Amino acid sequence: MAMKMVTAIIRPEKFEAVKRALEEQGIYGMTVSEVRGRGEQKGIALKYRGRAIPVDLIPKLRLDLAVRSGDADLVIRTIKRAAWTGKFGDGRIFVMPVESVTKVRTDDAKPPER
Amino acid sequence: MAMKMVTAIIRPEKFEAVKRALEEQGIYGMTVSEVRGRGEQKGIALKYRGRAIPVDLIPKLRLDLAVRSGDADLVIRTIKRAAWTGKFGDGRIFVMPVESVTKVRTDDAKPPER
Amino acid sequence: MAMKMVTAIIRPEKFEAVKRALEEQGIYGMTVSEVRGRGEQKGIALKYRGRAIPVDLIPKLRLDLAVRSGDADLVIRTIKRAAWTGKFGDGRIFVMPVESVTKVRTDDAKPPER
Amino acid sequence: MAIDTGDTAFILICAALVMLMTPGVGLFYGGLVRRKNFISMLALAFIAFAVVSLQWVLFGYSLAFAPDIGGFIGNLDYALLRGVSLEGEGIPDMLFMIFQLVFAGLTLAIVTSGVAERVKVSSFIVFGLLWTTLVYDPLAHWAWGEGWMAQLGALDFAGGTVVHISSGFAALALALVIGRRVGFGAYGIEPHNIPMTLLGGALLWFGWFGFNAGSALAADGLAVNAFVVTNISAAAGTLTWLAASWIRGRPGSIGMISGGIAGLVAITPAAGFVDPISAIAIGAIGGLVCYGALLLRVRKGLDESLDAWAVHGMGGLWGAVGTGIFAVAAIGGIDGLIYGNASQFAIQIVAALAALAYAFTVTLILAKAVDMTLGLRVSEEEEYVGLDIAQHGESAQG
Amino acid sequence: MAIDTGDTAFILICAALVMLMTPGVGLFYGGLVRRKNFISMLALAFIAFAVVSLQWVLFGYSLAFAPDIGGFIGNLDYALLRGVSLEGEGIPDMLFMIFQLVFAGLTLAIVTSGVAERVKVSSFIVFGLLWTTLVYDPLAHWAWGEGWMAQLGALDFAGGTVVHISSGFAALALALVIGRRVGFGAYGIEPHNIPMTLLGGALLWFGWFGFNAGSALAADGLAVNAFVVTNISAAAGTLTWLAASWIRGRPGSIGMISGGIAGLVAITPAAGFVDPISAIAIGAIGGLVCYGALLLRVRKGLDESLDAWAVHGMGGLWGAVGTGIFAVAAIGGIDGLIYGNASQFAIQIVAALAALAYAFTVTLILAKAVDMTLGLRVSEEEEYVGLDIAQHGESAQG
Amino acid sequence: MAIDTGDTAFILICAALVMLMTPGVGLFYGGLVRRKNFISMLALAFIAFAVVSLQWVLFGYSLAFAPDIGGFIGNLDYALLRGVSLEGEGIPDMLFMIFQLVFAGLTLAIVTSGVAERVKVSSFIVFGLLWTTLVYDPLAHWAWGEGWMAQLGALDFAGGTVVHISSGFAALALALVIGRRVGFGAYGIEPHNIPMTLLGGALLWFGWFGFNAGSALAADGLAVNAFVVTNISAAAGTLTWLAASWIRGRPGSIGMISGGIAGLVAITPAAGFVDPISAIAIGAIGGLVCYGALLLRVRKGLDESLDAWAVHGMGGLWGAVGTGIFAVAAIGGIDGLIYGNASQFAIQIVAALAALAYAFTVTLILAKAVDMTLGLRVSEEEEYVGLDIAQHGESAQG
Ligand SMILES: Nc1ncnc2c1ncn2[C@@H]1O[C@H](COP(=O)(O)OP(=O)(O)O)[C@@H](O)[C@H]1O
Ligand SMILES: Nc1ncnc2c1ncn2[C@@H]1O[C@H](COP(=O)(O)OP(=O)(O)O)[C@@H](O)[C@H]1O
Ligand SMILES: Nc1ncnc2c1ncn2[C@@H]1O[C@H](COP(=O)(O)OP(=O)(O)O)[C@@H](O)[C@H]1O
Repeated sequence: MAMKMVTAIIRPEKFEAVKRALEEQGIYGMTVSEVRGRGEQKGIALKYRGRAIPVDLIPKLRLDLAVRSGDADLVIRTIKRAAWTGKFGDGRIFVMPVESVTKVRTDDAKPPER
Repeated sequence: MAMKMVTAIIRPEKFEAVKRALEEQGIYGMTVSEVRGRGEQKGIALKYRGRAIPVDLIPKLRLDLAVRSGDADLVIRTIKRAAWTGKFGDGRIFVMPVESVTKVRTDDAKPPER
Repeated sequence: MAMKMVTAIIRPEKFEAVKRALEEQGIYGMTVSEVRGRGEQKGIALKYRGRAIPVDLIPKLRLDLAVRSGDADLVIRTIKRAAWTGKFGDGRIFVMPVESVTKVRTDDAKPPER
Repeated sequence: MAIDTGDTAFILICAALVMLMTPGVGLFYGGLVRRKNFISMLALAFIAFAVVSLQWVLFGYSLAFAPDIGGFIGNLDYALLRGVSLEGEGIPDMLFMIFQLVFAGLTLAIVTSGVAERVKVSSFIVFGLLWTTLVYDPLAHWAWGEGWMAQLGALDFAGGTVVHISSGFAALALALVIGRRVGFGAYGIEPHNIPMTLLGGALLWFGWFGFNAGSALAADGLAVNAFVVTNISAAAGTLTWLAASWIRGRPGSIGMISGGIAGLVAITPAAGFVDPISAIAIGAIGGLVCYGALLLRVRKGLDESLDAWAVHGMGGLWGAVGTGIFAVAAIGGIDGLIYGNASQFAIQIVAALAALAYAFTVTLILAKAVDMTLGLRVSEEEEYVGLDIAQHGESAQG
Repeated sequence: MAIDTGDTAFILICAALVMLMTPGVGLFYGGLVRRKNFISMLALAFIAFAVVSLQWVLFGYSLAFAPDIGGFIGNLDYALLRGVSLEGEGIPDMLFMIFQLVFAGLTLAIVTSGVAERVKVSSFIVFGLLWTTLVYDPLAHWAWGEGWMAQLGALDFAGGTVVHISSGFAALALALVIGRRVGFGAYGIEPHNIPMTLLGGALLWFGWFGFNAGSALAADGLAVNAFVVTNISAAAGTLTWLAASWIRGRPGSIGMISGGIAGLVAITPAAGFVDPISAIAIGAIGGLVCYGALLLRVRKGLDESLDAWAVHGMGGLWGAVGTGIFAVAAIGGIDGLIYGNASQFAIQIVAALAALAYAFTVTLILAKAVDMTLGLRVSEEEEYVGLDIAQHGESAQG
Repeated sequence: MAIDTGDTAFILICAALVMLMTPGVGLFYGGLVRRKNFISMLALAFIAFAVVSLQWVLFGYSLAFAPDIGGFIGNLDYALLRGVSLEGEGIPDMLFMIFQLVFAGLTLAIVTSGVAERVKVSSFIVFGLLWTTLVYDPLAHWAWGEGWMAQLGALDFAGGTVVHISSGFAALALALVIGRRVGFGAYGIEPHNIPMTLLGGALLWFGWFGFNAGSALAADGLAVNAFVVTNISAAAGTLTWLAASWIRGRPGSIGMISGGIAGLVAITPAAGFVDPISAIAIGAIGGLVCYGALLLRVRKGLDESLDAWAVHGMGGLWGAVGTGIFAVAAIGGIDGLIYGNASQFAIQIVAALAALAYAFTVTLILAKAVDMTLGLRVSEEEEYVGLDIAQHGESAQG
């Protein structure tokens, strides 16, 4: 079964909404990490005494979801809808190829033979 | 030399065992990060006053190992064996293609030309 | 537009230099995470009472940059130059294929239709 | 009467304990906000304390405790601490001054709840100076100086009205003026570091012994009573809030510690007037009242972000009323409602409501004034980036 | 004799210091567990303190300190603090009550070591109430009330037996009943936040001055002696454990601080009876004894997870014995073995072993009883998820 | 005169407060280094305290406070605390001993700034023992024992010279001997946990009340004065450093708290000699002096990593001078420059410079000696890995 890795960088405050939206689509498995990031626009430029100071790194959540290739578009659309606020910093979604996915726990609950 | 990126999500308590097992196979290089995750089963459902409350995010370690393509299977098997407990949450191993790996430190200990 | 994911593991102290060097090349977007890692050499062996104790995991920063395919080499070279110290632990740069990049915020500032 | 070394030793240490409550508030609040505003909450607490420390020495103490002008405010006789002596009765006058100073600093730190994650530091400093001068100092004068509340016979042992009603309702007014955080209601804005909140809460509980027992201004039986009822009320509040939140779901630690703080707030005005068994009631009800207030605030969509209103404002209000109910002459010389003294009960309500109205109204005006001149709030970009970077150029992580 | 303001000031502040030790234990333990149980350890400490605070006021203090029934327990004369006066000799009786309260709360917090990362909060509350009532209160009565140990002449200055032997061996009994954590032995279960453990240790060391010196119940030479030997013993324990662990590998900071705690525990019963030079010996040996006990526990595969047994239980045992060895009449009026008084040595051993046996046995029974009725342990799913989420619905990170 | 319970209560608690400053320094420094050296900074503070605790009891106290030998050092009459009594005038002699002990421990902890992130623990222990014996003990004798400074009439109320000049300039000397951290100047070496630094700073501010007010050795008006001016100076330093850094950019919280520490350091020698209004000047100037020193250090490329020199050394120097300027007879019996007593001003400068020269020179020699024999610095590999793993085998994260 062909899989894709969908990696979404979202704002932390939108995590619950994104998660719920994905659940509604039947997507459960995911790995989440705390990251910091900035977008193409050089981050945000804060005005400070006239000068503009670029601000680089803003806390974000990174979601990695391994999904069936056929689901990738649905997942992207779902995240996009749920993570959207229309303000700077809404995030990015990357799709990367996955060659294999292995579950550590064998389903018959016996240790893998050596 | 063709390389693969093996990304394993394991339980933190199994890290030492996995690392040792990999060392025995001659695999040393790795990058580790603290993540949280849930599996396909919607995480674990805790029973709470009759209702089942899904629990989403459980602390995990993420291991990223860039390995020679030929070693990928060995690495997967090794991790699988060492990370296994047979209980929920044993983890997942993903393999993704890598196009190039560059070492920052040049071997002759001179700075890279500008 | 074809994209690549450039993932660099660098020493935290070199982050500012790397970022500045990338900015000079017009590269702004990136996602940063705190990781720990060791290189192929089994990490560093500390001498301790005659015995050599391998030290595994040293704090690093991981930079993920989605860049145009044509820019990948420039980005790698730029990081390499800026992150270099010539000492152990200077880091690694991986390049991986990216199939698509989606911006969450639609440019016309309207929410994506459902 | 000369200085008593035991009393002096006690109040000196109590002053130190109360000082520690200010960074305690910073930690408590800092754990509750998003990571990008952690330093901001800590820095606001320190800045509040430093600014008030100087204001108090220059003229604040005088406004509160110098001879009365019209029942409303003190004159400037003690400005620059002129005439504040190192001698005194029981404890040096100067020790009373510094003991009161640490209260004033703490109170402004509590107020930061209402502007968390969105206030401009510079405007907060200006607002803080005005607020301490125009709200805190008069209230302290009313209750503890020669002001009208004291003349009326209103009881406020350690600051239920002066410190908690005032800061809680000021935070509410501030929150109304500054407006909700971006995304409030739409996003989930979650506490980023609950253990720090618990540590802050521990420092508060610890320091509160100095706050309440020290308000006896002597190391005597009254101080012991205040100490004992403080702990009892805190324990009772901890357990009732915990229980109430348990009924609605799981017993969270934020509710637990908030209940403890609620119990501490509620007993504050009463600590020198009620006995240990009444303290159980005051604390237990305090936990429930404040939890209810929090639920109400959330339902109303009010972004008084860190619940100074629910816990300090409403807890202080309950405490003032509770003092009027449970006071017993055997402890503090005055009976309350359940011992047949309904007039004390009425006085308590009048004083509490007056303080509430005054603090809320004047804060509203001050906040509006600062907002219209300097701007109270950072830009939306800065709020998104977080105050740590935007206001302080620093980052709590990395 | 009337109340002395100096003594009263001292014991008031000491009570506050000891109170701070309870969240100190929570931080100490919280840093040692996995991240997913950090809040749980802190919350257990607060809950222990709150529950015991009310129990003590309602009837616990009376069981421990009211007039004796058969050398075993106090009667209910002081229930609801009836007759506990704000007057007293040197310090008010009510101050003695609250000073004892903070000890009782702390003791239950120490016990949580034995059930770390796997206990149900609700069952812990029930267990804690029973334990304080049936184990702690009798032991306090035996040693400090009018119980048989006091009649026998056993020495326990500040709680080596009542607090540390009891909590340490109770933790052991609990650990045996509740069973090992899933994966113990097979997995590596590592401390997730050592700096928090060190901060908790710092608060413990700080609070211990109140614990030991305050046990003089006066600000006198005896208190000074207790303060001095406490610090010396802590320093000696710090250095011997550090050195011993250094010989076996690298000098870790957990060993360092555990050595400090071991030294503090060991000197606790002795603090009013030994001189500074003996304190070096007591602390130094204390560090080694507890380190040895820890190694033994690990070798035996016992999951008394955070080593309350090794440090408090065994350290307390050594301290009781050490008091019998090093006591000197010049300090506390009684000589020990090295000054020729072998009978005191024997008494110390008898009392310590009796306390040990009582605490261990009754805890075993109570733990079994709670386990069979309510279930002491969370489900395996909950343990995997972590108690922060499973029991409290919260998360320490993020 | 017999023991006064109030004075004794006060100094006992002050000693506990000062003890807490040592882990406070550990947290303060630990937040400023990179994550991989967090445990190391905390452990160095604890180890410094433990080692000095024993040294002090064995012979350090005697060197500092036993009868004088040539104005330079005390003899060994009080070694092993022989003859240090539990009786005394006002407070027991033994209490004076332990109050001085916690100062000595803290001072060595401050010194660790100069070797942060690169020192070998074993060598630090040896160095620390030598340093306390050969630098701290003589200085304490000079200023507070019967040494030449005391004979000269130099004023150092609470340790501006003995504690802060000595530790600050020792840190500078150490930094020169051990050399810069790898990458200093080339890399960005950023604080990894500013909230911990702020918490450490809060504990320092809190403990400093014990440090300065306790140095009155009595709970009297002088103690109150010291307490009050301490807080004022800290607040003033906080605000001037904040303002100065604001002018140059954004008002960072590290600058804010450093300003507070600078104010605390500057008032330390003066606390028993100046009045509240002078304290504003001392603190305000202190904040600016230390901020300037820090900028100078950075410009010179000096890696005295955590700025003990800039804050403690230069702040202490300014404080010693400031005492000579602002001292007023009404407080401490002696006038300074602005009250027409230029000779006191001169004495202050002589004493401060002598202490500075002595501490710097002897530290340089000791550091060189330890470096040439044992090696002061870890290998480059260990420095890269971080001292937490390399020296302690532990990790602050995970
Ligand atoms: N080219 C990129 N490579 C990697 N990560 C990126 C890139 N561009 C954006 N990101 C990530 O997405 C986040 C949000 O980006 P974006 O929405 O573009 O921010 P903004 O609206 O502020 O420009 C960034 O904080 C960063 O983590
Ligand atoms: N589809 C997925 N995409 C990304 N990560 C996943 C996915 N499925 C599982 N994971 C990761 O693997 C971890 C373990 O998954 P798994 O063993 O399936 O857990 P469980 O047994 O509880 O279902 C999860 O916590 C998550 O981090
Ligand atoms: N094969 C690999 N797979 C994944 N990460 C690696 C690999 N090799 C190195 N790294 C990452 O790069 C970092 C630096 O590696 P390197 O410079 O080789 O370290 P060193 O010089 O100590 O060998 C490591 O800490 C690790 O995070």
